[in-house]
Amino acid sequence: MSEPLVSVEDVKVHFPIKRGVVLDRTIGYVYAVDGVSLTIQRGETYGLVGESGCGKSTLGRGMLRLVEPTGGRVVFDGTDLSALRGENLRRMRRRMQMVFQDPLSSLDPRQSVESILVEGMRAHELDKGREETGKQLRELLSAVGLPSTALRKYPHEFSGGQRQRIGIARALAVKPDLIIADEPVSALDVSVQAQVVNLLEDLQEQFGLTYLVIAHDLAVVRHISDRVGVMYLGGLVEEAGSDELYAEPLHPYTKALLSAVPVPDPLVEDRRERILLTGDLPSPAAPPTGCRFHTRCPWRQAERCDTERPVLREILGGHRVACHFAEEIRDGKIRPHEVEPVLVHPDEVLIAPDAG
Amino acid sequence: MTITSRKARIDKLAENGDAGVSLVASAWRRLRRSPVFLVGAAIIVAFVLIALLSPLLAPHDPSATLLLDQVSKAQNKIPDPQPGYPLGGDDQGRDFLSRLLIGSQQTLMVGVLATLFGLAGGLVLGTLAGALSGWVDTVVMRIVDVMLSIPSILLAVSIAALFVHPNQYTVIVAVAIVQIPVFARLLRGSMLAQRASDHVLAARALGVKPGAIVFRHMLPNSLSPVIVQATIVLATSIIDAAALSFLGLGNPDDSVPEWGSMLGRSQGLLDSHPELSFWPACCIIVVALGFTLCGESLRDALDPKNRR
Amino acid sequence: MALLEVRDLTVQFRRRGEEPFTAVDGVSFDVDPGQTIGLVGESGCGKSVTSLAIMGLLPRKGNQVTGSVRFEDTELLSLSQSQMRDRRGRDLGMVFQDPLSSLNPVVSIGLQVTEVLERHRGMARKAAMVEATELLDKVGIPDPGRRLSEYPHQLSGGMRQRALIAMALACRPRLLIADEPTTALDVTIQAQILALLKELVTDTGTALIMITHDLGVVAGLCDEVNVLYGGRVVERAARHELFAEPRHPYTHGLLASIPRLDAPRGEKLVPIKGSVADNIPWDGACAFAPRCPNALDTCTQVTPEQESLANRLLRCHNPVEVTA
Amino acid sequence: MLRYTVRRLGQLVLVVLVLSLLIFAWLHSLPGGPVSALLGERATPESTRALTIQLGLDQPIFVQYWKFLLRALSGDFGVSLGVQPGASVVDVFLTRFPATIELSVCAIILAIVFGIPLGYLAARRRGGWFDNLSIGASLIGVAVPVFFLAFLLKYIFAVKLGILPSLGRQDAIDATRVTGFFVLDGLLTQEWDASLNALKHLILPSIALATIPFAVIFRITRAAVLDVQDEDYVRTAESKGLTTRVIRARHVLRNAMLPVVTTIGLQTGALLAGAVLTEGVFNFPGVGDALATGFRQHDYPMLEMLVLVAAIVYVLVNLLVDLSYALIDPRVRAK
Amino acid sequence: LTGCAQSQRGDQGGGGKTGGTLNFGLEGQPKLFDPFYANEGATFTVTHQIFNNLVTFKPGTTELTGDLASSYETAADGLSYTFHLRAGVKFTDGTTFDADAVCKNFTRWYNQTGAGQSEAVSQYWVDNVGGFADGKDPSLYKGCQAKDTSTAVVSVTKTSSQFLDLLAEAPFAIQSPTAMDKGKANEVKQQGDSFTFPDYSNAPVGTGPFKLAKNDVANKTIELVRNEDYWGEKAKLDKIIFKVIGDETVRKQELQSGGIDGYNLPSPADWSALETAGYQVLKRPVFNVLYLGVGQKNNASLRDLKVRQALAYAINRDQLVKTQLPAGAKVATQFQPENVDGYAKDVQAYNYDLARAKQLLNEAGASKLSVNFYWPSEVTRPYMPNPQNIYTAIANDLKAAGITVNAITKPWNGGYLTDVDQGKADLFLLGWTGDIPAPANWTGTFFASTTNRFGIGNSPWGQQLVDSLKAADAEPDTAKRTADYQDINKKLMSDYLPGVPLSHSPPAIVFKKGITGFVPSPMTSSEESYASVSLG
Ligand SMILES: Nc1ncnc2c1ncn2[C@@H]1O[C@H](COP(=O)(O)OP(=O)(O)OP(=O)(O)O)[C@@H](O)[C@H]1O
Ligand SMILES: Nc1ncnc2c1ncn2[C@@H]1O[C@H](COP(=O)(O)OP(=O)(O)OP(=O)(O)O)[C@@H](O)[C@H]1O
Ligand SMILES: [Mg+2]
Ligand SMILES: [Mg+2]
Ligand code: NI
Repeated sequence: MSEPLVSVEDVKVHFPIKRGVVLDRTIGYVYAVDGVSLTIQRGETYGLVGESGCGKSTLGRGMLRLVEPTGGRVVFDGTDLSALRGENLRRMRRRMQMVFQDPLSSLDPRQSVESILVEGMRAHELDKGREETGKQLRELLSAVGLPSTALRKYPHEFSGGQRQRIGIARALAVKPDLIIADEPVSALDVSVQAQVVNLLEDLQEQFGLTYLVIAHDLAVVRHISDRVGVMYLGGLVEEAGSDELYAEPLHPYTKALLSAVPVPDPLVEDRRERILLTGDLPSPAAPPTGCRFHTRCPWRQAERCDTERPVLREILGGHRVACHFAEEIRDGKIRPHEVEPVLVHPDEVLIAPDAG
Repeated sequence: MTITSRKARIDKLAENGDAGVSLVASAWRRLRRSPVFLVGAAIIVAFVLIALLSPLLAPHDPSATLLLDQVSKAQNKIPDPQPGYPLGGDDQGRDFLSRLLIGSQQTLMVGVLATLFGLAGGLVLGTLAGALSGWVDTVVMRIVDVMLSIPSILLAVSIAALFVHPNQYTVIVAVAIVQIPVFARLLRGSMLAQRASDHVLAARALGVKPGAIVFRHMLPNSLSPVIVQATIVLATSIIDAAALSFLGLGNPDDSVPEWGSMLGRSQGLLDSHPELSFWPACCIIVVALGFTLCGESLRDALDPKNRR
Repeated sequence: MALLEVRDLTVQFRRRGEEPFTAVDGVSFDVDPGQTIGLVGESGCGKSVTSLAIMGLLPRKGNQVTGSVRFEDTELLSLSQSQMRDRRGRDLGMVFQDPLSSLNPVVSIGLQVTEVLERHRGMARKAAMVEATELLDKVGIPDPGRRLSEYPHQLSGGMRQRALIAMALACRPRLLIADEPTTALDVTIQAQILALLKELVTDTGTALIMITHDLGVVAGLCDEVNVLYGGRVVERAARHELFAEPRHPYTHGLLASIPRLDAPRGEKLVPIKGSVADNIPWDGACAFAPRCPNALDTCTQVTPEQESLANRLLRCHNPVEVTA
Repeated sequence: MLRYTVRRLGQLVLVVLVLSLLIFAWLHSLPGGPVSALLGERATPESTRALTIQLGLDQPIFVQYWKFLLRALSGDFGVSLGVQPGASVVDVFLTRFPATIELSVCAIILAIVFGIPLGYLAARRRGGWFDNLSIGASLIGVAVPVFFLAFLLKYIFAVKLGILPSLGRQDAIDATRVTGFFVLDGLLTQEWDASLNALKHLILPSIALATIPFAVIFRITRAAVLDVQDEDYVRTAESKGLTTRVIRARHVLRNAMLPVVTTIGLQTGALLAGAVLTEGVFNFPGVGDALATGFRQHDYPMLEMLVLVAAIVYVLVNLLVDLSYALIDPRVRAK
Repeated sequence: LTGCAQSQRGDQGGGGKTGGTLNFGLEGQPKLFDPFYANEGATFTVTHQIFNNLVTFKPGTTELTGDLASSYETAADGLSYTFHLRAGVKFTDGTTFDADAVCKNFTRWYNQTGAGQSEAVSQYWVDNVGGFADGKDPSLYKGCQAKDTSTAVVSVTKTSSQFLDLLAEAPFAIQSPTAMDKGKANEVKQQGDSFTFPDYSNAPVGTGPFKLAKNDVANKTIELVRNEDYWGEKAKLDKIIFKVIGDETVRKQELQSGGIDGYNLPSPADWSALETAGYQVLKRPVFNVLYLGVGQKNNASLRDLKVRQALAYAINRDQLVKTQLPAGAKVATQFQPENVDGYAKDVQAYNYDLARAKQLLNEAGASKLSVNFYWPSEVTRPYMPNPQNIYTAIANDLKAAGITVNAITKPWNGGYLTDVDQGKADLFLLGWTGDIPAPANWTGTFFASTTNRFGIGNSPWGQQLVDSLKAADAEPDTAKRTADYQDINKKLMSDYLPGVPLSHSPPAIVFKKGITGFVPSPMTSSEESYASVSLG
């Protein structure tokens, strides 16, 4: 352990916004991921949380080069992924897999489970003869807790939890090192959610996998992750071991997020002091200047927060935070205050000030 | 800005179909219970059977002027129904029933070939645009836009008029070309939707080769709106071909009978010999109705809204 | 006397060529003024159908509603369509799950709010506009005057939900039904909306039926919680009792399968086996039996009746023992 | 909005240029053409050759196109060869365009006036006999070739029953021409019977022309109303206890109209094409007839102009629809 | 036809009440109303009501008679013609008609310049008279001299059998010189691929029984009103409204629905139905010919007379005429009808004889003959009411004789005429409606040059035929000329056989019951007057 498997260095993914009279011009960018750096150790589970639209999925995809990062580097097991092209990249893909949120739409409706699973093996020449493959498939299915009769069926014949298992099996089929699970349980009923979470944990043990789990449900993330990164508007605002994060959130946003998660226990709920954020997530096409969070931050301080973008800095061992005043807030030197909500128009794509 | 034109409608169809494929079986189950579909399918099956078997069914050679001696322009006489000729003859003394029966072949051919050509062209262009994107996409779609900016019948008429040697194939080509941009746009729309879909992303993540992704994942899943459109095109191409004949741009040689031209040519005799127009018109209407019914019910069946 | 008395509410869907399907099966509960009642359960257990049945909003064809829904002295189920219209929006308000699709995209927010005022309070357009501005302000929409002339797509998700709530509350209904009002929203926004609802309920004394699948939401908000499974209430208790000692294996299982932020890490979750799709019809069995860890033979032979225990109602042959 | 309009107009210029080149090249590579149109069957090889040289038709095609383009830019599209030989193509177009506009407007009005209410009723009575009947009728309406229907209508109402005129735009009555729109002219000059007469002449052709747009509008309306009826916001409106009238008008119909408006635009554009099939049957002197005749007689200058104009009109109509769409749909308006 | 012929204009037609409007279905939109620049029937139908010629044909016949010239004579050498003009005639613009006016018309024709010289513009002049004053091409016309106000002498450069007849043709109608000057009648311009005409062409001034009142292009109607100052018997109708209806079926339906009172060229298929329904179908005497042209340019086998004869024997013309052609149609024995000078009675006949045809083919070593067969789509001509049906019938006959037939069909103006003119066709369907009863207008036109459609230059007799036609045309002695033409016709059928004459079909015109006074002319509508027509 503690040998990095992946390291992400200042990755940026900007989606161009195009518009034009006859030919399209780029008039601005959606700053979906805007300078994220993190490392994932071999064998650990790294959790990524944040509100909808903050760029979690895009980061995950950028890491696998499923979207082309605009900047930065992703180093996987010593190889710089951004330098890979064509066949080399394709071969590399075997080692890093993805599990998706929507279990149905991520499975090709026209393919049987068998061909879904075999496809990846074939792409990487892992299918060695009929029998061998058959055996592998059965092992795979039993690993994810599906009967071997499932092979001949089609995705729509399964329940949501079972579909998610198929998705996981597909990722496992190529014997990857890293699995990026993008909201693997969000679409599932609570009871089934637990089954899948347990399955992921079991598989990690069994195959020695490394996970990047993306979710917006803090409780789930905290439950399965060793380390958690909190994203806000394209950037990582805090990163810490899962227990530390809960015990002592340093970033105002994390604090608010944690306090907003309802807990199924009236005793806790009644006693709880909430930090209610006002307003909505700003548009990633026109992110606020300075600290991205300053428009909603109850601890915001004049000038600095509005103008200077805080970098992620290590405060305690392994606890990194991107806030100018993290220590002051922790120590109670700065008190929270009222925040006037800023209106956010969701569909309006504004031209970012720095886009020219 | 939503572009709410024919293009947009095509795109919309593409979206709908995207989600519709997954339950082909259940769509089929719904189809089988739909009376609309059954009527349509029955018509089509009957029509295809007639077309295939017509050489056996037709009592006479459709181009032989067997009853020519009963024809007289001067007295406006055409052969009446008589033993062996249940529907009588046409204005050249050819057996009308045989012409109607054999005419189904040509009509089927027009419908099927025009649709196939249109489909093939659309598939090629749409796949190119949808799979390659970038400048290929831009170029292809600009061409498609130009074609779509002329009303379809007009385009068909223009194309048909441009052939030096009009014959049955030029009609097919004219009707088919008009369909190409429709199919292309439709397919590109679905392909783009597929490209963005999670299962294609998953395949890419698995390292499946790009060709395999296009042909195994994107294309098959993009086809259902195209198939619906194809059924409807079958109907419209038959009607369009008839319209071309009517405008005098069809196959001028009627030794090979075809309903559209039979109808077009007999309009002048409508009051003295209405049956000469009536039968081909009926045939066209019924067959077009058959395809339309099938297409409509197929569209309904594949509509994700109707899925439970 | 209760504000709303639901007795034996049963909703059956009938489709041509298909078996009739009972989505809600003899649900009974009371709501008192100012009280907040929770209906929880997994997807498909009949929460929405129950609420729609109370509001008289089920599709006109293809279903059969029996039982009784008394609102004060009126039997809602026997009201005519037009009588029901007079009630809805005035006495009964409702908030739906998806704020975007629940707002008419081509009608301005202002008109969508004022139309209720015009309808039920007979206000003129001008006066209604003034009132609407206040309403929007009350639900926490900044710069409400300007919002009135805007359209739903111009608002963010949270703002839309606030607008919906404003509409539901426009005529100060005595009962508000909120059907998963926060499911489509982010946690931070969810917290805002829940706080808003709580505040409104306490301020106006409106009774609230809160429908959700999130036990956490219920834990902080409801006075009494009904747990639904397969269209029936399987357990009902005041929230402290329910969370402290869940008796029904289903409730128990739900609680055990949710990862908790405040629980120590490293503990495995205990999922309920199978999924909702595995439930069986209630007649002659317990619908939960196939998934139940406590299942006995009787569970598949006898329909469990609703029992009234000291502090709760329970529908189970073999409830979970109270620990400690 | 403006930006969008400019963009579409820019595209239109492109379309028209490409189209003009295509049409020109294609038409001019065909045999026959002006020479045989002008000389007719009396032509001799010698006279043909002479005329070809005189008209400059022996020059390379791009030279001819360039000349055509220059002339076209100055508004001169040449002289008709077959439709109305000897008359300037632009003049022919200008006398005939009002006819087609009148006809199309009538047809689309018919289609709308019947299509939308019937579609709405059918949706409300979904599955009932009225619904099934009208769906059946609309399906058949689409399957009947337009020209055949036109023929049938004329045969029944004009020839057999004699209650409506069978052809033309107006009887040869004394009518003052102001705008070229006969119905309008009658109103402007207060020659009521001229208007009435012109209207009567419009009835049959516009019914024939209206069938397909009617069927389409009907079905789209029906589908849209059905869709919208199940939308969440209609349920919201219900939950607010609004009156049925308000719900139908404000929440159901207004939303259902969005796709219908698009359809109306598309169909109006397509009417031009439909006119090619009906005008001939009714000897209606519009551009559709000119097109059909032009094709039959290879009246190249006429065709070049008409096809271009058709494309332009079609694109403009669609643009107009998009803009009107934006008027109804705030989501579009915003951008 | 030499010597003096007294005109008896306006004494036929008998009774019939005066007044009223005739609605008439015209088959095409007149291009313009200046007949000199026109070349098709629809225009002439109208202009013939507005203008008079110096001479004309007696109604219903091919016999020449005076019109604006009350009498005329031809000089003995055939090189000049003297016209004695009617006195007291005025153009409708008030200009007096006199010899000067006549000569001004001739001068105008002869002095065309620029675009006016194009064959596409002054087709009748170029085809029949030849060149213009600038002398680039030889011209038949030499000059016109106004001897006194009522005598005009027109001289020609060589004798011509058809010159007088020509002057009776619609294009050579006498128009008002003042009006032509005022309207700049000669300013024809080339514009793009075609020609435009001056304003005068829409405001013609003649001496005829009617005047042009309105040409409503937008409504496709043309209105003529009676010329109240007409020099002869005044027209009975107040007004004629020509409705332009291109489609034959549409014309018929308009008649049936009462929108028009009559129309030109009803489809032969409708004749009997129309008659049964109570309409008058007036058949014109035959004045056309339909033939199967044989092109010798491409296909060497067709240069063999035996092969061409085999074709003639193989075609069952009797059946063709009986089944496909209108009532009154006749099998053609030669390239001209009976009522044209030079008709030969005893030409070689080719009665249907399949065996003979096969035998001839064998003898010629062409038993595997394969030909391309052109037929025009989308057109009907008076001599060819339905090209497709006629093609089908003939092709079936030829196939029966063992000939391989490859059908090629093209639109009339979209390649058919061009291809046929260029000699690409082995077999083609074509015909002719005569302008005048002079044989030079018939065989003289068909075979005027060796490079024509038939490609007769490929046979040794080609030049011979051309020369003999020229000689016959230039023969001043009428009897000798007739004999010459008869001889040519015989040779054409026995020795040359450049094509197979198929049929003569009478075109018809239809009127509502009760309309009287219309006299159909063999030369069809361009020689028919509506002055005597009455609504009954
Ligand atoms: N292909 C794309 N083109 C343009 N913008 C995109 C694209 N994909 C994502 N975005 C934008 O980038 C931002 C981040 O998106 P992303 O999907 O990564 O968010 P997320 O954190 O995964 O949200 P969620 O929880 O809803 O899945 C969003 O504003 C989104 O609209
Ligand atoms: N209109 C209807 N026709 C037929 N069945 C219906 C209809 N509406 C709901 N149902 C069925 O009734 C059952 C209960 O549905 P309901 O919408 O009440 O579930 P829910 O508890 O609200 O679930 P969710 O959490 O997914 O909203 C489901 O199985 C559903 O399929
Ligand atoms: Mg995401
Ligand atoms: Mg629900
Ligand atoms: Ni816009």
